[in-house]
Amino acid sequence: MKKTLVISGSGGQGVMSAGIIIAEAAVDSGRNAVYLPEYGPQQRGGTAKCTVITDEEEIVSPLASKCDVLIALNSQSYSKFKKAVKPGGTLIVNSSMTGQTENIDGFKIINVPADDISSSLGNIKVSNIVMIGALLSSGADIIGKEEMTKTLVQKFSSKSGSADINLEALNAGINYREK
Amino acid sequence: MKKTLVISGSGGQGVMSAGIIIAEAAVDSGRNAVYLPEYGPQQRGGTAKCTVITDEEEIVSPLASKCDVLIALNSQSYSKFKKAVKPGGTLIVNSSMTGQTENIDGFKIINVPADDISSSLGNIKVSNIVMIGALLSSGADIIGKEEMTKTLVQKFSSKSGSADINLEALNAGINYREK
Amino acid sequence: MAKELVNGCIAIAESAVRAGCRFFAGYPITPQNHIPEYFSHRLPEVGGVFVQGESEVASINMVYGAAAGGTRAMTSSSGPGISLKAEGISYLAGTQIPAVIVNISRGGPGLGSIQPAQQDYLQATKALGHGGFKTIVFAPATLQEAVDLTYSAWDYAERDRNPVFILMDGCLGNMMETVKFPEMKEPDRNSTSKWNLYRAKDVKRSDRVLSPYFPDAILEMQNKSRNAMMKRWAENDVKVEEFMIDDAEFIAVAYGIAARSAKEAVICLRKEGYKIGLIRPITLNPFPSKSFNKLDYSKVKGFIDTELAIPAQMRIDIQAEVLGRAPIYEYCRSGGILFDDEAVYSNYKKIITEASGNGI
Amino acid sequence: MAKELVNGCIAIAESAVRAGCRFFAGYPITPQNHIPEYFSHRLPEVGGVFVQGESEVASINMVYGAAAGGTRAMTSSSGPGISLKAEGISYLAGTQIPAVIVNISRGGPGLGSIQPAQQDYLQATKALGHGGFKTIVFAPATLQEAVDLTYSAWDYAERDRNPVFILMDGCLGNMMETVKFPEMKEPDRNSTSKWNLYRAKDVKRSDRVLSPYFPDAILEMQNKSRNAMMKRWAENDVKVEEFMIDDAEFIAVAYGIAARSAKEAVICLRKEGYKIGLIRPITLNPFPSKSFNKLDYSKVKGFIDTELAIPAQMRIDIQAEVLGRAPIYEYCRSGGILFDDEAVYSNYKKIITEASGNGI
Amino acid sequence: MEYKRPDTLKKTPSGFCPGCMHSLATKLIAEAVEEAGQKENSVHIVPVGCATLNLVYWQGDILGAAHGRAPAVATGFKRTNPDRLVFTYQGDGDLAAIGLAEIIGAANRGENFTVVFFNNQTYGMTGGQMAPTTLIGQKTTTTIYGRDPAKEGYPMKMCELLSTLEAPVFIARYALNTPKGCTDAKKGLKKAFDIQMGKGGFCFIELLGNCPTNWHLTPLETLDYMENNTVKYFKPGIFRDKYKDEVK
Amino acid sequence: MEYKRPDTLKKTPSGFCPGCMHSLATKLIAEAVEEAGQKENSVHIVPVGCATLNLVYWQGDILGAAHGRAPAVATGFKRTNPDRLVFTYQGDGDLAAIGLAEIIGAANRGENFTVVFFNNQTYGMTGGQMAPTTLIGQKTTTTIYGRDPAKEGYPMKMCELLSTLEAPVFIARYALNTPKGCTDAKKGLKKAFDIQMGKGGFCFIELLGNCPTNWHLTPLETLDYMENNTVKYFKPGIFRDKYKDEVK
Amino acid sequence: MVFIDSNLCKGCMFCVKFCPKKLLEQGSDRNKSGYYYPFINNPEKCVSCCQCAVICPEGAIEILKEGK
Amino acid sequence: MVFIDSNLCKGCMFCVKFCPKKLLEQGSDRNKSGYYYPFINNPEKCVSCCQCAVICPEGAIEILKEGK
Ligand SMILES: Cc1ncc(C[n+]2csc(CCOP(=O)(O)OP(=O)(O)O)c2C)c(N)n1
Ligand SMILES: Cc1ncc(C[n+]2csc(CCOP(=O)(O)OP(=O)(O)O)c2C)c(N)n1
Ligand code: SF4
Ligand code: SF4
Ligand code: SF4
Ligand code: SF4
Ligand code: SF4
Ligand code: SF4
Ligand SMILES: [Mg+2]
Ligand SMILES: [Mg+2]
Repeated sequence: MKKTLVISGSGGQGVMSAGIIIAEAAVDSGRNAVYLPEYGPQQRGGTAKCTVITDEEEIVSPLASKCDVLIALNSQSYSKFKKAVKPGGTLIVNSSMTGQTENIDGFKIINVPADDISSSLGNIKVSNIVMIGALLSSGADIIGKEEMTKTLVQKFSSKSGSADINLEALNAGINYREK
Repeated sequence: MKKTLVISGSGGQGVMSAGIIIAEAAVDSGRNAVYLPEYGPQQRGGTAKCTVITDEEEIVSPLASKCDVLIALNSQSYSKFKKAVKPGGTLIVNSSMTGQTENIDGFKIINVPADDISSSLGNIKVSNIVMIGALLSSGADIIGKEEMTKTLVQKFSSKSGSADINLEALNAGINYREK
Repeated sequence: MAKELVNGCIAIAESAVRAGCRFFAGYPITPQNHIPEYFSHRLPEVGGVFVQGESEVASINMVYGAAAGGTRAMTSSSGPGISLKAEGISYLAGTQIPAVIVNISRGGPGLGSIQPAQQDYLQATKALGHGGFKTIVFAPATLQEAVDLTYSAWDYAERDRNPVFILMDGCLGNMMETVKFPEMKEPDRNSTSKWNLYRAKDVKRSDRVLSPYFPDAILEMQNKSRNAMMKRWAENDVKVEEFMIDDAEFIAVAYGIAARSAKEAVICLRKEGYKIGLIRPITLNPFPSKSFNKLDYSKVKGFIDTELAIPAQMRIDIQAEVLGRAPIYEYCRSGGILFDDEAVYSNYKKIITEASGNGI
Repeated sequence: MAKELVNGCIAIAESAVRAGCRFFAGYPITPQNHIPEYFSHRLPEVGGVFVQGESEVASINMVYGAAAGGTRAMTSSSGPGISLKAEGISYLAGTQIPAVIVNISRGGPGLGSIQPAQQDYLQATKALGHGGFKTIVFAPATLQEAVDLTYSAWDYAERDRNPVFILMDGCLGNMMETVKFPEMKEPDRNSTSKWNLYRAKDVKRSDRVLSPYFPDAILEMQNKSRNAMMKRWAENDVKVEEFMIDDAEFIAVAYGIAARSAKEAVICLRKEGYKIGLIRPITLNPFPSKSFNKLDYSKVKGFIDTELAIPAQMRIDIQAEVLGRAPIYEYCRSGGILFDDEAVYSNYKKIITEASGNGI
Repeated sequence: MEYKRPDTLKKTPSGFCPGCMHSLATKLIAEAVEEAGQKENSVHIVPVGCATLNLVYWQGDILGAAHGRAPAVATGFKRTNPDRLVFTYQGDGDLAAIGLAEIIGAANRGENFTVVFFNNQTYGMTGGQMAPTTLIGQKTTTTIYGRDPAKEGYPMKMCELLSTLEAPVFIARYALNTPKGCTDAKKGLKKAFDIQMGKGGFCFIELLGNCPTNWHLTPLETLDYMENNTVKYFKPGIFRDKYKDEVK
Repeated sequence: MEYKRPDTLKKTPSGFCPGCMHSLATKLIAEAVEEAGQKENSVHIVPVGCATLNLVYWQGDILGAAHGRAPAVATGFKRTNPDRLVFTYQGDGDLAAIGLAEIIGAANRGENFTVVFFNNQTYGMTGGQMAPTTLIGQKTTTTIYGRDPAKEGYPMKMCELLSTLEAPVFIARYALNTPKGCTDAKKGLKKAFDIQMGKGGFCFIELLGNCPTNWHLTPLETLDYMENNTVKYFKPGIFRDKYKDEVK
Repeated sequence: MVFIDSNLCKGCMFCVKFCPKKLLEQGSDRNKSGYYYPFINNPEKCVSCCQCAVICPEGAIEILKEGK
Repeated sequence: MVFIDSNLCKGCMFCVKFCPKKLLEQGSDRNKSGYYYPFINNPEKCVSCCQCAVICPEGAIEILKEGK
């Protein structure tokens, strides 16, 4: 089934690389995927956003109006894109940046203190991977845990050591349960 | 009546300036005139050509196919453009360059040793004016003697002295009779 | 004022001066050299500025700078040089700075030839540069028309805050013909003071931003307003000569120098009883739609697109107006070869005879 | 070979390398930077040459030089940079040197925006530069198509001794999608040795002249042969996707990224019973005339020109094919704003409903 | 001593990245414009590059030029507005690559405006490609193994190049990686503006800057990098000073 | 001594005007190409200018470039044909105005081809407008009262300008108004070609020439004019000679 | 007196590096844009040398005479 | 031996000017293109210095050893 994911945050939070990894994982596991970045004139600051669409079928258009899942890495992105989530969709929020977000009727909202988790792992730059972990256990049927893990291992196996922190971050995200 | 004159020679023989003077004289005397130069990539060498059209009426097109009169300042131009003269038209030829040209049935051919005449006046550069003189007395109804003289006087009156040689050249051309 | 015998380049340049043009930047290229040469001594006489740019690219951008300050400014070139100005012209449109650009056109593509041709019609009317803007395009056929159109060009440009383009071939650009010049207008930068960067002595500060860059939503809005502007052009600004088209069965369509040969041919053929007329777009953009749409297509047997361009370029515009209601024939030369009146006449005759013979 | 997830720029660049492209010169500009960046390290790996030109003008002329030697060569840019290449592209056409030029397009005119748009359709199809030449213009809608079209581009270019242009917007240029790359072709300069300046070791001398300048009569001949070439394109080289047009009453016309939204909308509307189809030109030039001419106009109630361009640009081509046999509607966005599928769908629906309501 | 933020900047954060010396350069220009008493009279001509972001940061008349063409735009503007203080503020890609002809043309004509050249050794706005001024061995997205002089030539020294021309009256280079460099730079800018409004003549001020984002260094790291690399190759100094004793 | 007309010229009159040193320069290049043993191996890249006329005069591989872009065209060609002898032959309008960015770009990259620069201080082909190298006070069709440095700046000295760059290996200027100047020029050309086919590197040879037609002087008068004016401002000499002791 | 407009700051820490008195220090609060801005310790030790203000790219620091 | 290919000549007279022996002189005949070309007086006085040939723009002059 066609599934649409939007990831957003500020420049430097790893929005784009998160999107690419997810698209890669989908492709590695035999599905079609489109990754669609948005870009602006400023290299830093402002809002970074990308869309990932996965489907078993051919993906006709990558210009989806609404998404099934939103991963918001900061407050601005959350408020900017929450309207773009389809009714019944999932919003995964970096609560380290937004604080605990309120429930919205008809949506599934998952708060993940990704920055806190990643900092505790020793590298705030893997917040994006923590969020991917949260996506895997969110019930949103975008990407499977094994698929993702395989791709991550493959991707980071060359750079010695870094597989560990990325995998750790992924698992931390998977295993995080809102209190 | 619409009259078309073609002047041709090699670069440096004063083809263009002769054309402009004739057009100016026509305009000075109240007619319409178009002067149409042709140009090429080389600054010297090759054939220079221009067309002058005069008419009492508005001149609709300046792209006449045939001319009433051809003034040819050298052999190449003569052979290149003689075909462009209308039946019954006039060909005025610089015989200093071409030698005496043969008669062609149905055309009026006037041989004028313009270079010899102008040299004898002390400046070979006024050959073009000599040819204009010949045009005036050729019977071709393009421009009147007085009109031409007036324009020439006006044009060269500023540069002291040169009115003389130009006028002399004009008169020499007017008065030249083939032997 | 008396009529003067001038060449086409000078007709344009002097008329520009009289229209209040006080800045010209350009780069030599045949067959338009008389334009910069004339401006180089004429502009200082009237307090204006002539700069010989280091290139066409520099020149169009100098014009952009001068025009941004509200000065009526112009540049001119031919073929290759017009291509080099493409980005700059697009910037004039994008930043909404009015200026006038002249193309004295020659054979192409590439270096092509330096003799006259009309190979730049599509460039002039469809895409002077990137980004989908257009300009009003004037195509004079006589030097008097060149004078008059040039004289009015900045009025249109400033009204629209959009460049105006004059497309004239090297034949008109270098031939001499009599013209009557209009009166000298005094430059008035205050008339565009709503947006320009010129500051009269009494204004203290303005903090004006003339930006070529826009956030997407604003750019879309501007694109829409450009669209609306083009619709207004089509409504209000069409200039066309319609010659004997009322009862015409065949209609020549031609502009610029080509139209003069075409008209001569029409006159001759009319004398022989052929029902032929001429539509001569004076504005190539906006194209004279109405002239085509008011025709009685039960009578019209064909159009003859007559261009100094191969392949024919105006054809697509004719086609989009004629909409299949009559066939479109072509008589074209190019490469720097000019028409000759007789050939146009005899080709028209041939087209008419064959078309009529075929019972069309 | 396995499918790979790549972005549009790399799809084109890698495919070019496999097609035997061994020279690239370019200058940075968003949104096509991945193309030069990729070539900069990829070309040396295969014995090719990457040069970062000092400008777009220099880059296109470097390509001209490399291609004159028979090397498959490419450049790419966007909006302003394409305008700056106008003269050089015209020279490629004039001197008859095959090369490939890519435009990853963005909003305009002027600096415009750096977000995706389709504002360069008329420039690409009507006038990439002065002189009335045209090129084949490919407009891929998927990255696989980008790969395939790029791979074939030089075959067309060399066949015709004419540049080939690829027009793809910044959305396709930067999104990632899976593609299957074709096999690596070995460059073969001998295949173009009839005209190129490359000299194999055994050839002693050639005295080849590759000139952009021509005397008028020869230039006219060349213009005629370019005309004939374009007619051959129209006959043989059209690529088009026709989607559900057989019984369609409404036909969306769209290319590139816009066509993907359009197709999505067509699929949705078909599910609801609307008789709508899509014509997607893959070659914008030659335009797919036959797709329009084979339609049964007693059934067709309208076309919907769907572009990321304001004003609509492809419209004139549609108009010249439809010839008034059905109305042409428009749904366009621009400035860097992309379509969203739902909006396309609902606008189509609205257009259909209103048009049908009006009894058209 | 006192220090006040110049009014000629809007009171909002600039659009530049953290630690980017574009902000710093812009601020110094603003200060020099104000000290020269030209706050209301200045016209800022921005190029295409990160400097374009000044269109929304600078408070005053401002005109956006096409990439590389600011000196041509300034020529057109200044020649028709000789009483205004006109300056361009251009990046190294803009001025030393695509705009080479325009900068040399304007300098050679001795146009009476000021060019401020921000040299950060990369194409910042487009994501860090090699610039004409990129140092030997410096890695960029189009020289991933480092700039190789055998293929890409040498970093261009614009002050040195322009100093071979007759017309320019003041040519100087400053480095912005220390407060002292900034203070000197401001003096140079002020002098250039004074010359423009007084004796007249073409002035060229090069400011050595950074691009933390595309150098992939923190702002603080760029300071050391500049000290150890940039400033060693591009030597700060005054290359031409025609009015040395007349305009301070 | 013997002197034979080089085969690399067609045995027809050139397209240049009487007394134009374009013919002379072309002849000297032909001789140098032949002496360097590169008759069959050379590729001549012509600009737009009167030099374009060489397209029908030169006997050998020849490629016409757009106005000012010959160095870019040569870059593309030479990089993909490193074994060929490649040279451009450009006029002063072509090289020092519209083509400034391309000549500096190529010189700065140290491209391994040779640029021959024909400096006749005017735009010959377009009818005698001011060129970047037009002398102060010289009358042209766009400076009818003479070039005024206050408005048009100073004649550009390209050898001097390019000598500030690191990469070029040989830069020299010769005047063609005497047999001696011609002989020296030919030696310089030969040396440049030898460098190109040997050690490699960017060589730049400026040839001072005339334009009798647009100077409105007879051919003989141009010789004196050059001696008294051109050669005084543009000093012949060798500006860079990296392989001084290695390549003669 | 050193005034730091925290909302203009982008956390580059140039000011911290160049204060000859080492009075400035990165804080742990973020401003509106998310940057950690500096604060001054012992402001009375400030000699108003303006080094911090001069080098601040954003013009976020002003040094004013007391009482202004 | 001095050979002048008169049809290549354009009459600039550079050769005349630079012959150290003053052997060359403008003739009064025109060639095919209409130019007056030079001729040599007293060819036996020629010292084969090649000055005339070197400066001839058109390559119209060749100096060959006797008997060639
Ligand atoms: C004609 C053109 N070419 C390319 C670009 C893309 N572009 C935008 S900014 C830039 C260069 C930026 O580098 P630089 O001038 O050094 O400025 P910086 O961002 O480093 O300050 C380029 C190439 C453009 N906008 N227009
Ligand atoms: C882009 C472009 N601009 C202008 C021209 C017109 N043009 C032809 S030759 C030339 C200049 C000739 O001057 P120069 O380079 O000095 O050569 P010369 O004829 O003096 O040898 C110019 C401007 C052109 N062909 N293309
Ligand atoms: S990309 Fe570089 S130059 Fe541009 S604002 Fe960021 S740090 Fe500054
Ligand atoms: S115009 Fe001048 S440069 Fe050109 S061929 Fe004639 S004399 Fe030589
Ligand atoms: S003014 Fe000087 S002493 Fe005071 S905080 Fe700033 S740098 Fe430190
Ligand atoms: S220098 Fe300015 S921007 Fe940088 S940390 Fe200090 S106050 Fe903030
Ligand atoms: S070779 Fe020398 S001596 Fe003989 S004719 Fe020529 S210049 Fe005179
Ligand atoms: S130098 Fe050559 S061209 Fe000139 S006159 Fe002598 S032979 Fe003729
Ligand atoms: Mg930079
Ligand atoms: Mg010249």
